[in-house]
Amino acid sequence: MSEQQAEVTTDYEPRIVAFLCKWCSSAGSDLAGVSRIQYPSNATPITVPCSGSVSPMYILSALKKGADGVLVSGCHIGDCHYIEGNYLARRKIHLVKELLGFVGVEQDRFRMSWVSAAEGAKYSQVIKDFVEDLRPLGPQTKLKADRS
Amino acid sequence: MSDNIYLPELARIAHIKEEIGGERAIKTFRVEPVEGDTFKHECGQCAMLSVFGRGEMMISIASSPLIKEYKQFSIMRVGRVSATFHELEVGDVIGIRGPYGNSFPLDDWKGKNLVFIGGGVGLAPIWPLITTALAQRADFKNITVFYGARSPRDLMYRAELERMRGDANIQLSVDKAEDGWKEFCGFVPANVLDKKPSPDNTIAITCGPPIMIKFVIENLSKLGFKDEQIYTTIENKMKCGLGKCGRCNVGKDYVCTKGPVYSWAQLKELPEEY
Amino acid sequence: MQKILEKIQLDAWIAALGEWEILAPAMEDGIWGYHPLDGAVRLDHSNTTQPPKGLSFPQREVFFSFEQIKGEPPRLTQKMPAATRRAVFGVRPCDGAGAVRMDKVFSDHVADPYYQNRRKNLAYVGLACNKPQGSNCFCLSVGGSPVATEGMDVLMTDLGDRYFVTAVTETGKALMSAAAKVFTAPTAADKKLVEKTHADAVAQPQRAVNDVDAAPAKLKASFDSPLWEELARACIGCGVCTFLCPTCHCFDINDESTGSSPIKGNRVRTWDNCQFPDFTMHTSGHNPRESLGARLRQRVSHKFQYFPENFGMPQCTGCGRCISECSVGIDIINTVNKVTGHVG
Amino acid sequence: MINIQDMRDTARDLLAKNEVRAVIGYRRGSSGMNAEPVVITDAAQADELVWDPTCFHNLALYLVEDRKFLAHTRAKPGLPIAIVAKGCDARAIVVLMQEHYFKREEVYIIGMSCEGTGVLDERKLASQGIQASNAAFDGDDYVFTTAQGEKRIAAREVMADRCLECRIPYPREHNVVLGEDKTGRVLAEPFAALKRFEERDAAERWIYWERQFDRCIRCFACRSVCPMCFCDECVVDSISFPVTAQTTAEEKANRVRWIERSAVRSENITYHMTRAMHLAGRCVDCNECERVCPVNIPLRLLNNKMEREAREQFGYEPGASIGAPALVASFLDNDPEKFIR
Amino acid sequence: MTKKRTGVFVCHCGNNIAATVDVKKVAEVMGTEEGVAYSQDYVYMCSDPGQNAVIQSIKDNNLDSVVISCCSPNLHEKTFRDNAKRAGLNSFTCEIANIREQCAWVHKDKERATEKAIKISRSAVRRAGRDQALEPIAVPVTRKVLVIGGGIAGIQAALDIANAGLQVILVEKQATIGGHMLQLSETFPTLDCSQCILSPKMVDVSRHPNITLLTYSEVKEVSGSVGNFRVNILKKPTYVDPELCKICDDCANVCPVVVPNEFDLGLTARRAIHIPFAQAIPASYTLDESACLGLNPIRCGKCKDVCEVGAINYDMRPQTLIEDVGAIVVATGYDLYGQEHMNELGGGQIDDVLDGLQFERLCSASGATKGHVLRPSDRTVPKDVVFIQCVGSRDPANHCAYCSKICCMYTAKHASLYKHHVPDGRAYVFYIDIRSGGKGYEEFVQRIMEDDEAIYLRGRVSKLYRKGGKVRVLGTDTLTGQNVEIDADMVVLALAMEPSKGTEEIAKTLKIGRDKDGFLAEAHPKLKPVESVTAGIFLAGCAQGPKDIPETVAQAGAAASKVIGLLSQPTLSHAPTVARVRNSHCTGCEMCVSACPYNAISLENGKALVNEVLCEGCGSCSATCLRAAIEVKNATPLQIHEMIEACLA
Ligand SMILES: Cc1cc2nc3c(=O)[nH]c(=O)nc-3n(C[C@H](O)[C@H](O)[C@H](O)COP(=O)(O)OP(=O)(O)OC[C@H]3O[C@@H](n4cnc5c(N)ncnc54)[C@H](O)[C@@H]3O)c2cc1C
Ligand SMILES: Cc1cc2nc3c(=O)[nH]c(=O)nc-3n(C[C@H](O)[C@H](O)[C@H](O)COP(=O)(O)OP(=O)(O)OC[C@H]3O[C@@H](n4cnc5c(N)ncnc54)[C@H](O)[C@@H]3O)c2cc1C
Ligand code: SF4
Ligand code: SF4
Ligand code: SF4
Ligand code: SF4
Ligand code: SF4
Ligand code: SF4
Repeated sequence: MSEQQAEVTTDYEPRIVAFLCKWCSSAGSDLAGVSRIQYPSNATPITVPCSGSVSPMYILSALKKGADGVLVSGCHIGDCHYIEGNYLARRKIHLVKELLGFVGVEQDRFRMSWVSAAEGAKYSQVIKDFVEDLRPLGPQTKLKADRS
Repeated sequence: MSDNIYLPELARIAHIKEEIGGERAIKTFRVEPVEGDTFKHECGQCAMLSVFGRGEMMISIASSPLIKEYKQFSIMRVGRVSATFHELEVGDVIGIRGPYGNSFPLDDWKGKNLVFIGGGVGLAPIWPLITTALAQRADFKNITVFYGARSPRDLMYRAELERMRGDANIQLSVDKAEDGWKEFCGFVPANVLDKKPSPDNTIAITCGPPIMIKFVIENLSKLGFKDEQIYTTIENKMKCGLGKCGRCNVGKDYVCTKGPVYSWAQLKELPEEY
Repeated sequence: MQKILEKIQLDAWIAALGEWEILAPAMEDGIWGYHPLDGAVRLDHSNTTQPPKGLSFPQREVFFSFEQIKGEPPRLTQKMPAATRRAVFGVRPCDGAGAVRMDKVFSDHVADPYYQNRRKNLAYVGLACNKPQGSNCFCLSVGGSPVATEGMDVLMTDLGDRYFVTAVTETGKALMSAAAKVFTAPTAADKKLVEKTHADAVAQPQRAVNDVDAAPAKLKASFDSPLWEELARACIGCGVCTFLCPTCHCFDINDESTGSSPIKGNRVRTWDNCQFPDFTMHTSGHNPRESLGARLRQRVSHKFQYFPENFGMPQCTGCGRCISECSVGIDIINTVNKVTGHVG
Repeated sequence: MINIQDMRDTARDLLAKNEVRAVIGYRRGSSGMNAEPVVITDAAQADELVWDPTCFHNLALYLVEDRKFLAHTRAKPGLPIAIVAKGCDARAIVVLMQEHYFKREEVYIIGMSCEGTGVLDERKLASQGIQASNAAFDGDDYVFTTAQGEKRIAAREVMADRCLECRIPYPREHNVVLGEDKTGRVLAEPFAALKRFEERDAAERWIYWERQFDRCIRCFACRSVCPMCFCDECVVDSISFPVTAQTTAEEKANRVRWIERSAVRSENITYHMTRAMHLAGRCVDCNECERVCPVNIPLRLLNNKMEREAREQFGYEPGASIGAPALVASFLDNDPEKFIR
Repeated sequence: MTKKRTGVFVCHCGNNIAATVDVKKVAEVMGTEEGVAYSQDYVYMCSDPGQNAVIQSIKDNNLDSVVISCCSPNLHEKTFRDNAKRAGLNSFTCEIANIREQCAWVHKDKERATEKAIKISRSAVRRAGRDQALEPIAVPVTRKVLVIGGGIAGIQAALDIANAGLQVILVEKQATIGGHMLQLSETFPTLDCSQCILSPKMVDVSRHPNITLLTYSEVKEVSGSVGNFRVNILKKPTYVDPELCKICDDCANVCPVVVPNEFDLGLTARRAIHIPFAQAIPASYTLDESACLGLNPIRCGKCKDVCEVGAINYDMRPQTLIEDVGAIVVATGYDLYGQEHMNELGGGQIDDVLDGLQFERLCSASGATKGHVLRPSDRTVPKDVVFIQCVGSRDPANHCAYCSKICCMYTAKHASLYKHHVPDGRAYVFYIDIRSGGKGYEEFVQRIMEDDEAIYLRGRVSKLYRKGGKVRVLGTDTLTGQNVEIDADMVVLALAMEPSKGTEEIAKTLKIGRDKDGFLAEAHPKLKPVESVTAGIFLAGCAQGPKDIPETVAQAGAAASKVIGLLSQPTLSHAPTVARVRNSHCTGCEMCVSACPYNAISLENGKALVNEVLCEGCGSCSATCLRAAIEVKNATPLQIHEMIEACLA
């Protein structure tokens, strides 16, 4: 049904939960701030120690609570503050993404990026792109819990 | 009260008293209806309390039916809902539905000696009975209260018990003594055996951890108490309180409706699934 | 009221039941179930995987919703099920008997408003079993019958090209009266045929629980039997047997809510079952029915001892679902027979 | 072909010589044609054991049950326990050992080679309209006893899909093994159903899964039957919460409620997604979960999806080696990352 | 227990936040949030009055936790946590909601920015609500230091640390310490003799009472963490007892095996038993096992026979030493980018095309030609020598992307050295730019150009190949736009520096990161240039990036002072946000054990056990555990779960 809804809800603003690792991506988003690079306000960041600490449960949980998109962002491979946390994340998140896509949840609702502390501009671009890619998909209703 | 048996009344916490601290803390809550009068209850009955968003739990009503203004509950902090209760403050509003279960046949016991034996938070379910009996002191003969806990710090209703001393024979005990402890040191069943209450024209009411109850009953039997003279309550997991959800089921009884009060004679007839 | 309905008239009858939502058996993804009618009714189903109990006792029932704004008393909004009248076609006699048992539970002591509200709007149009629906049917041995009217509003019997239709309750009469034209009066031959069909149905071989009447006493005597653990050894403690049972009614009540302010949510009833390991586990960790054996004993004893003690009838209607659907072959007939067989 | 007597003799010997404390195997069930799991402790019971196309149960589950029982009673295992295991069952046992659920020496594996004839898919048999009271292996066929007499069907016609696709129908890990190693005898292309399913587009896939997930009644049979689902408390709910003397009120009060008990789509899908994730690299495709589901939810598709990802993207084979690290607890430097921005 | 009395303090940050976020509204909405007992906004929360207000409110309202909605936690988390502590709270129950960098500064729409600020703050309230009071973990330290690599960087660091009174273990994989500096002839810009300034330091190392020197050794395994590392060192056998060896050269004289001498970069030969060079430290011969005929008196045994003091022992075996140290300095240096990569420049096949180090050996008095510049092919004095800069550097498409930094300088030095040796020779230098930042460096280059008349040609060499006895060099002079063709007698390539061989392995062993070029990564490019990403491990010298000797020495000194500072404390404080196991859930599957990058988890009685000192709190374990049996304190799944909810409410 979400396809139809997308057409009617023109002023739809996707809601994104962004899990940012503390050392790179969160710092990268700080740099975007310091550099005053503007980007849409759709993503609410949650700082986690490392992208490797993002359990698949977090992602499912965010979608269940109604997130239209979920971003996991960490340090570039080789730069992980915790050495190999992002390697573990990469594998786990690959699986989650594949699985969600498999059951027909739009894969574009879920994104992973490597953003270093020096990549403020990249962070803002990731968010911009994500928001743009989410817009045509409309609100996420597939996994969203109905609490009525 | 609404017809909907699952819909709780709202009640406001009027008073909170911290009985015991530590890992298994106990707090006593007084709750008053937000509007109008609340339900009437009898000694031994319980009520389903809820914190909205966290769930419900079954708790014995620890105040005497003679008190109309509020109901009292002593709650041990053990899990999801009870822990939430321990975080509440005076003025917070909770849900309450009840009363559930049967009650102690106190009226039938008039003219008899009463021996109460409680351990830990198990004093709460028999507390209304003790206070009601004392309020009608003349109707009963000797009233003895055995009560024990792990240490002096773990004894609940301490001040109230002290105040009762004139009217009742209060026998306190602790598992492990500390400096200044003058009363019995040892487990509750041992204290009972030590003080040897007489079974003549006496009813014994016990409540506490299952293992304590087991030994109390054993010792009472040794002292000559008959199965019909011993009363206790059993607490099985309950969800509805209405004899439907199936959890508290022991044999053909749904404890929430047929119990929680049983004489030992009745209990012996049930399968041991409590 | 006894009538004849030509099979081709079945749709006409249903068409006349405009105020009713009609549910009928349909095969979806390889399993039979009751679904809102979509097209023509064909009552050629074997028994459904799930009994119709979910229609009166749904897997999820919202009792009320709450909203708690900080500093204000919570606001509760009761959620009663909508009063749509629903007629279920093709209900088998064992499931009719199941409804009778559910009715007892949800009206005994105090009436359950949610159940009652759904139930009073529900009509069962049953279909007699001319032959057992599966190899594990045993309704006869538990006081039922493949042609029983217990729990039904209407019972139909398949007579080849016609149904012999009997109204059992007032609701049933009303259902039939709504389309009086489509029914005809039965002839003497029809009556004879239906009698014969019923007699044949009852004569069909079935599996059987031995001496159901003696079961309560025997089970009571066998409470401590080591057989329970032995028989439960393969049980995996899943919920299939009870979730599919037409009479199992245990449930859980939980709050489903948001954690943030304002706290909003629902108090919800969901199915639960005595075979789950934590069903009776106290918060302390003490579990009165810890082992699989104790849990199997509870399920079987509830059906063949406790329920009979309370309501004078077994809580098993012989539909055989728990046997056929159990993945490891736990067999209630075998269990009762084995356990009771050991006491004189 | 395996001589059933060999299996019985093995079991009898082990028990008689006091080498094991019990044997987990199959016996005739009391209803219908299916075998049922049994745990025998007496050599005299060995003759109860059967081996036929209805031995589909993954008995590794009972090793888990046994371990839980021992933990509960605080008993020392003492002698090892023996288990009759097919190829997939043996792989499940390997995964359990990978995860230190028990040690190799605590289990005596009586391996059963499927010899390429696998086990039966009851639904396929039912769709052929056959109602049987007994099933037996015979060469490449199954022989059924029906009311109309004996019926012989080529095994591959009614064999479980997973058996048709099985690459190693042989228990590599074993103490003894019966039957020939027919590894390489793959009767159908692996992941065939998955491949077919993936040809649908995302919208179609969702329509399909939505209907499946809506149907789940959360009886949890799929979880209960899975030997890999051995956790005392499943993260997705509070069923069987392992309360011990050490469990604090804090822990009990602060359980995360990832999903609610209501069997509604959002909760069901979260349950199944989580379960699929948790089985990635652990599921050995015994397909018990799908078999036991009373409402026919095609769980194998989900598990196969994860299995194929693990194999093709990470070169990971579940249940291949006791010493291997878990799929999600390890990585390769060149794991795919094209999806990352 | 959840915190019931959280205070929320929303900062205007002057107009920085207030311009785009309606701070009053944020504070107001937070006031209606469950668990919030107090909320206010203030113009500058971090100012003295602001901080005092926080302290006062904590006391007045009996708050049990605080959330400050302000700038990035990187700026003021510490400030506010200290503040909370001063007010009597545990500092870990103070959380920062970043509504400046992550919100006010990057959005314009006030309404939507306010909405987002509310979500961020609310989510912080939920986190704070379940924050545990934590105390930093005190870790006793081992006052001993491991220095890996005995180049000038390692030597300098070892000496500085040892002089401060700490014990040092210096591990060098070669048979002698000294590193590349030992191979240099003279050093720019002062042109003093490399060995003359290095040798005394090497001797100091060997004699220092606080330094244990382990040459011919490698670090195999490192476990533990800052303050308490445990290292596993493999000491390879030299088959010669350094205590007994008199460095008489008798053994080498009888050794029948001749192999290229790596110290002279193959320009000379040595025997299987050899000393890298005369002043090697330790002063002892080494038997090269791979070249020796068999370590067996039956096969050969000549050296053993001839050694009068009996220093040679064929039965020496590799030794594994286990040492506990409190800190580690990594100074594993560099190697030159291989000539073989430079196909267009001969690919290492032309014997008169040398790399910079080979040229150093040619110029060195102790080198192949005893300091005479002779070309390798025919030992004649080259008259036309072409020096090519930036070989392999600054070429992201084909080779190394970075600038090797020192080649401009050493090429100038080479041109100069050549001109001093062969005054009538012609030195051509192909360059792209001249980068001569450094004290006296620019002057040095100018001097070479002007006084020594080196011919500097701006441009690249496109090709060189052998042409008769010469090497033909084809290039362009981009200044004139002319093609240049030189028939050179010798060509010297200023090859890029790359991390020394084995850097990848050592980085893995130490669990420290590398940068995109493979050099060891510093924790922060500006503020932590000598720290690695792993606490307690420091970097010095070219292992971290190309640099010259003065810079190397400076960094080594800096690393030493960091180490000394670190180990001057009796205990170290370790962040308490470490993993904790919920025992009743743990099944002992060991998934967390393999996931943990720090080997911080072991299994005890079938349950995971976290070594809190080793745990860095990354949470990899927690995301891997299927049973949610392990979680990082104050970043628990329950907290994240509630934060997610708060973000979406
Ligand atoms: C008749 C009777 C009288 C009693 N009187 C007293 C008394 O006077 N004082 C006293 O202290 N105790 C008393 N008790 C015991 C008391 O009922 C229990 O201690 C209480 O129910 C514990 O509830 P809890 O929520 O704290 O524990 P929990 O075990 O944490 O939770 C209880 C319920 O919450 C739900 N729940 C919790 N977590 C989850 C989850 N993750 N997912 C789904 N559901 C969840 C479950 O449905 C569970 O049944 C009495 C019990 C009975 C039966
Ligand atoms: C051709 C050339 C000319 C130069 N001329 C000058 C000059 O004139 N002036 C100037 O200032 N700079 C000059 N330099 C730069 C100078 O060589 C370096 O700055 C300096 O040598 C760096 O020292 P280091 O200790 O970091 O590295 P290195 O000298 O490379 O020392 C590293 C040491 O670590 C050892 N090692 C490596 N890995 C391990 C391991 N895993 N375990 C144990 N030991 C290990 C190596 O064996 C080596 O001994 C020149 C460089 C080149 C290439
Ligand atoms: S009897 Fe069968 S269906 Fe019932 S719980 Fe046990 S295994 Fe499941
Ligand atoms: S048990 Fe079988 S025969 Fe009996 S009513 Fe049910 S389906 Fe029909
Ligand atoms: S998928 Fe099937 S077996 Fe699993 S819980 Fe749902 S209905 Fe039960
Ligand atoms: S997930 Fe299903 S197929 Fe896989 S191991 Fe578990 S039961 Fe077997
Ligand atoms: S991953 Fe989880 S269950 Fe396994 S050992 Fe670690 S904490 Fe225990
Ligand atoms: S948080 Fe877990 S994985 Fe990370 S260092 Fe600590 S124990 Fe290891």
